Amino acid sequence: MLTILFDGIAYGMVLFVLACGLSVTMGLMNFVNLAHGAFAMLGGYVTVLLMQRLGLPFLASLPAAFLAAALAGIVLERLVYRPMYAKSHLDQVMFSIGLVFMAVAGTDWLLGSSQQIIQLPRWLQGRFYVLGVGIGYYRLFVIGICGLLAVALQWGFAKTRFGSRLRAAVDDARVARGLGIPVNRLFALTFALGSGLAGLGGALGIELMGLDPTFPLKFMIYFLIVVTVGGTSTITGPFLAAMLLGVADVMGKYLVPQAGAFIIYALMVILLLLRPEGLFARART
Amino acid sequence: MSELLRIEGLSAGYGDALVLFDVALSLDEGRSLALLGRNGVGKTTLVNTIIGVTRRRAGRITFADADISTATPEQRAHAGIGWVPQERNIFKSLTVVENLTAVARPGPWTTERVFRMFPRLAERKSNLGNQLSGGEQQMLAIGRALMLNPRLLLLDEPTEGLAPIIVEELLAALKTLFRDEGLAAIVIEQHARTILELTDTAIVLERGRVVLADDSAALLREPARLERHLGLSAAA
Amino acid sequence: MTFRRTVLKGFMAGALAVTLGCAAQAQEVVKVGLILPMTGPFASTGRQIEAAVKLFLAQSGATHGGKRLEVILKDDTGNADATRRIAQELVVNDKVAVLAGFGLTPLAMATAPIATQAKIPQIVMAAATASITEASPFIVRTSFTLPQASEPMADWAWSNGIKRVFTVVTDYGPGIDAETSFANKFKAAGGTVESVRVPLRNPDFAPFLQRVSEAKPDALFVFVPSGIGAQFMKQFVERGLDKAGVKLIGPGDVVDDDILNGMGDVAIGAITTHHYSAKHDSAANQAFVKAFEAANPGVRPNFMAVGGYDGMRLIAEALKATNGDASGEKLIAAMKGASWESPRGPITIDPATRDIIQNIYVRRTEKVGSDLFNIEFATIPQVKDPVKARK
Amino acid sequence: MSAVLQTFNLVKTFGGITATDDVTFSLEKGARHALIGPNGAGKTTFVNLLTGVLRPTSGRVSLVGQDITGLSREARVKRGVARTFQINQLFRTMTPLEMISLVTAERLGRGMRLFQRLDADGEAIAETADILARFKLEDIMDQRIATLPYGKQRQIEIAAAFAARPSVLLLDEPAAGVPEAERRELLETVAALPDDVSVLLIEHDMDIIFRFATRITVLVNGRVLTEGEPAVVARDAAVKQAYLGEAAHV
Amino acid sequence: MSGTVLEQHVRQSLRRARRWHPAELAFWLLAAASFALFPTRFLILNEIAILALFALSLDLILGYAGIVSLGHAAFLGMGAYSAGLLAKYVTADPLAGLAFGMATSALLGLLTSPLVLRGTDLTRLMITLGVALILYEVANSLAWLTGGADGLQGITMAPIFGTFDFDIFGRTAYLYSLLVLFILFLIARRIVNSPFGLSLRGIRDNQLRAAASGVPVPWRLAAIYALSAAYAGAAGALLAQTTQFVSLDVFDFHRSADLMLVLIIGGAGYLYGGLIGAIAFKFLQDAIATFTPQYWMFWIGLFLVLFVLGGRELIHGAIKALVARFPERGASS
Repeated sequence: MLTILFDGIAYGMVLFVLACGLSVTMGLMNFVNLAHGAFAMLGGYVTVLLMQRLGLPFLASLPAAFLAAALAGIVLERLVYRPMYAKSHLDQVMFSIGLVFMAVAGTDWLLGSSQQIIQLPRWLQGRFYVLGVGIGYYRLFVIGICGLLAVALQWGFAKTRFGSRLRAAVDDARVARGLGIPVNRLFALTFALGSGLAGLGGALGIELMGLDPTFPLKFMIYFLIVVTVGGTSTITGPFLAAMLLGVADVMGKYLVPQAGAFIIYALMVILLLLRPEGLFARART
Repeated sequence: MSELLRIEGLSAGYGDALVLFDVALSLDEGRSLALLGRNGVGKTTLVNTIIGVTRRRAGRITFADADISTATPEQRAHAGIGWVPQERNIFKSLTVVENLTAVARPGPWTTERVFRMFPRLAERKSNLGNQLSGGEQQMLAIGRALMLNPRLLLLDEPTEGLAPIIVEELLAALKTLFRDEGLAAIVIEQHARTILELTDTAIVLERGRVVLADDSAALLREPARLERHLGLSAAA
Repeated sequence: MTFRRTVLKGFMAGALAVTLGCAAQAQEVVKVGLILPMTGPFASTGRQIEAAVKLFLAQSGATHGGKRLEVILKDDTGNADATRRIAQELVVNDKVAVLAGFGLTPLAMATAPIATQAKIPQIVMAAATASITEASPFIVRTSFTLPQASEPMADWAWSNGIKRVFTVVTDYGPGIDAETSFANKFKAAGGTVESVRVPLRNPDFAPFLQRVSEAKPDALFVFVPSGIGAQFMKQFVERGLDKAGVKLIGPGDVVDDDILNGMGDVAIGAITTHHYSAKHDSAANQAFVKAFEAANPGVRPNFMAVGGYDGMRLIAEALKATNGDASGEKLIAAMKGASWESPRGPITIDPATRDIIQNIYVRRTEKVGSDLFNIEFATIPQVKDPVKARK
Repeated sequence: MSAVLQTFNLVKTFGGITATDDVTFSLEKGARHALIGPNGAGKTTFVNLLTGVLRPTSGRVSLVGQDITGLSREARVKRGVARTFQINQLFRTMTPLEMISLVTAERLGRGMRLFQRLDADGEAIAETADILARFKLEDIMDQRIATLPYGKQRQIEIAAAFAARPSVLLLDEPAAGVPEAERRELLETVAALPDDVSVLLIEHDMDIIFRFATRITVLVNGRVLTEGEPAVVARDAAVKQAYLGEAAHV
Repeated sequence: MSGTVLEQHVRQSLRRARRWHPAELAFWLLAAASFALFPTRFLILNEIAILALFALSLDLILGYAGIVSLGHAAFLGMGAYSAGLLAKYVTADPLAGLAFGMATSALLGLLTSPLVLRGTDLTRLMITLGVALILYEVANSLAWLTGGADGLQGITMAPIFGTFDFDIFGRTAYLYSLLVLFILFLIARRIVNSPFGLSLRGIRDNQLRAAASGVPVPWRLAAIYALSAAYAGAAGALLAQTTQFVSLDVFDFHRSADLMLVLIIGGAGYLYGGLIGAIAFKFLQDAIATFTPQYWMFWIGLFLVLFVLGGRELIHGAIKALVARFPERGASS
């Protein structure tokens, strides 16, 4: 039972790293970017290619996954996302679904449609037992990395000047601009950071969620659930939402396997009905 | 004294609605201007247009010899305009200190100096913006604008809705800023007489137009002129 | 590899376009509508079969029984409505004489009424639910059925000292087939079985494997569609089930040749019963594997490929037998009882059920050199689909 | 004269802030009553309480003697309380004709008729035509509202409220944002409202107040500071102080 | 203008708004002609007709009432399974199935309408999506009834009116779908031009003003949501009956997403958007899939991106230009 809880936490942690970038960009620019998962996929494939083709160790490929996705984020933000900010949510949804389609088909064309597999270093394989609770090394590693990231993000968001400027911009972009905070530049940086984190999440998630060209479509709904349930104005909201989702999903399948994915969708609908602004959102201004 | 701000032929509004018509004014370095008028005549719109968050339809705004008519709000802020918006708009998820540091630009104004000016704020350093009282929020909004080390301060109804004792404290602070620091400022105020005592000049807006412009002292001497534009008598 | 493959694909697409272009004038052409999932989660199935079909035509030439076989490839994305519509279009517009492909059970089932109505043979090259061939008298199967592959496993398990088995199968037709056929047979032999079904769209096996881990069975019987086997294997090992002494058994889908090599050492030791291994020891198979890998560098043929290869051969042989008469009834009649030495071993189309009769092999996954293979160590000869055989 | 719309000890608090503080108010039949007050005096809250957007914390609202405190917005409109908004709230993709037709159809209870043809409803057409003529919208009735000049839009705002045939009409700064050139026409429209409609005017513009209002209520900090005829209120020392801010005592 | 003259003008103006534009007549004539013109394409034409009906249903809530939905497949699926199950277990009569599918979907729409009346567009998108996904899972787990992941097999339809049998060429199927589409379109056209339809447009334009004009906003939205659901249910029923097969796919996310694309391509809020979008989308998809069966998704994606970035004006401009070609009939009609 505790083992399952542990598994759920690891799953939720990866979901958080994957989705947190989306939540901040959504809160900051009110921009719905369904193509977020494409950056995650990019990170995943960078890892796979580096490990398979260049023989790089797993650990070394993780930063590369982050950098590649972040770079792609910067470039795409500059080139194609900018004109979309002023458009309606519906247009943004259409536009980013288009990008997802292109990413899915493009990846398939370049790298084939099969599931990608990586070989973890030996020290990350297997598991050990503490008081009868089985703990997988890799899941522990994931929890460690994502936990550190979550703490670092929370610290960066709460304690640095960048973070306070970002929060100011999310609170009230109009006044923030009037007081000299360069909202657009902040956004570009955040977008890059969020994309990079998605890339890292994609790399870490290969083992837990698999990786194939349909990844951005398969997990789009999960990301959206994390963001809408967690709200878009904090780091803790999406974090708790991701944990809730991860644990509920894994526990649900364990306890009532026949109900399958039903549980998380029902949970989402109920939560959104109770708290339309997100579970942990502050009151609107 | 050199001219700091010059506005010519300015028309502006929000969306389709046009609020300001052909407004012109000029302000020299170190001088303060009271912006008077009844509710809804366009005072806030004028201030918001100077900082650049409305829809400008026509006219020119020159600040420190540069045309900023089409500049973004960020650029105007960096050029040296400090804005205290009408609703104060404290960043509610930032602490008092963060509200100050988030916008800070180099110059003589620092958090310490703001806290010296408003000791109440110093006591609430680590409170979040939305945990402050109205008066504290107003002090923070002013302090926040000062952290940009501006050459021109825009104050939109700094005393609105505040208790008399707080109003006095604020007015004292403004007096220091205007008189001792020599900071140029435009102040919107409903209570005309109070503010005229602090400012050098004043203009009165009516239905989006400047209908009166004179020295503050001159207006104070002739209350009838004021009352005609601000009081409850028919203007025409 | 991928770039070369892509170029090849481009070439094929071009060739396809040309053949389509001259289809109108060719009286002597017999068209085969090949409907496969070329995109989506089951795309690998489509790719394998497509490659094998092309290989067969390249090897044996396009002309059989005086007619030139021409293949029209369509992607149904694994969506049954699309399969059905495409099949109907192929029949009505392109006047195909044979429908072939069908990556998944629902896709084959959805098309069955078309085959019946149009009286056109429907060659099922992949889908493996037992009941498919009963959906239309025009369906012939060259892949396998899951009961066919699963029941022998029950025998093997019981006679090798396994008493308690936990089954984990994907929750759709083939999975349920595998589960029930194995469980019934194994219980009949005296064993005990616990079961859990995994949804078709499922990102994480952890919770299901955890249940297995707590049940501590002698063996875990698994069926997942080809493609996600790797993930399953890794999590099986990660959860320490191998070390806990749980044997991994099942039909061969989970150690699909296509992805086996990528799984790494986690797959070693799995015992599976299946009809084909790329390491099947026969001259026919060695030639097949060699030619396949030459045409598709870096891709190892799997049981899907062999289904496609034999399916195409079945069409060619039937056409030869009818002397080029492509009418559906004639072709079906010719296919019934057809028999030859396939890369997988001797096969026969059961004249009664139109399903395939073939050897089932018990294999162990082992490392040969640096590569992983399923090494056959026992053979159950000439297995009929047990579900239909019992009727 | 008799009261049409009345409030009794109306209180509305938001958290710790009292936005409407014990307001007892009465709008007489056929009145032209102005409601004024400095920013933040609670005028908007008061209007929202009258129209049913907000529910009072305590106190009552009544319309011709009947309690309407618990009624929804739509129900109050049906009973005869209509309003305009300070910022235009128009059906911008429609034509004036369509917008007025909509309000008329709702008033006549046609709203759930799924198969009724708009051009086959003589009663609705007559009423729509009447409103269009009254507000001088005939010439522009087929143009998209979004493309019309702001003054015209303001006029449609009033026409749409009037089309609900209210007994009480709340006008929230009817001339706000209207350019000088279009102002005259708009004010004529307000002047031409029939006498049997009681008008509550929320205004800052003294021109308009002195031109139309026969009575003024001054709201300060959510309370009624004073009420009376315009000339009297204008001379009131407390009002002067509220507006000009002489000394800081109350 | 005297009162009665103005009344005449008002009447004429209102009539003009609902009168048939020559381009509309041309559209439907062309649709009827397609039956003779493309005798080999009935299958895809049938799919287009069904998709068009489905898109029409979304247009009713999105284009006319401003409710966004990313889960409209819920109603398509409800209609499809209802019609399919009725045919399998009760009666094979197509019209009974159509009516039953519409009724169950409308009921589902009515029951779920409270869920979409609150919140922002984003929460609405997620909630509708969630409802559709839940129904997917429900249909999956009720395998004894629905066939689960294998789909509902063994549906056979009786001939329509006992005479017109569903043939393999899809002739009857297309005619049936086209007729149902046309009749439901006529009804929709009538409804959007009624006082009810006008009040919906009012709600879409400005809820505040609508409420201030006496429109009971929540009730109206519930009514149109149920109506839209019934239309989607009809599309589902047609799908089930003409393909004689229902799979879980009818509830799938991509159905709702494609639908949104269709409507956006064609333009929402004038009833024809969904129809034109369906035609464009299907032919585009079919054409791309023919020349590149594996990577059609890329081109659809590229098309979408370009469309949103600036192609929309081009396409909608072209439609407008095409419509403008038709001479406007005199005001006398």
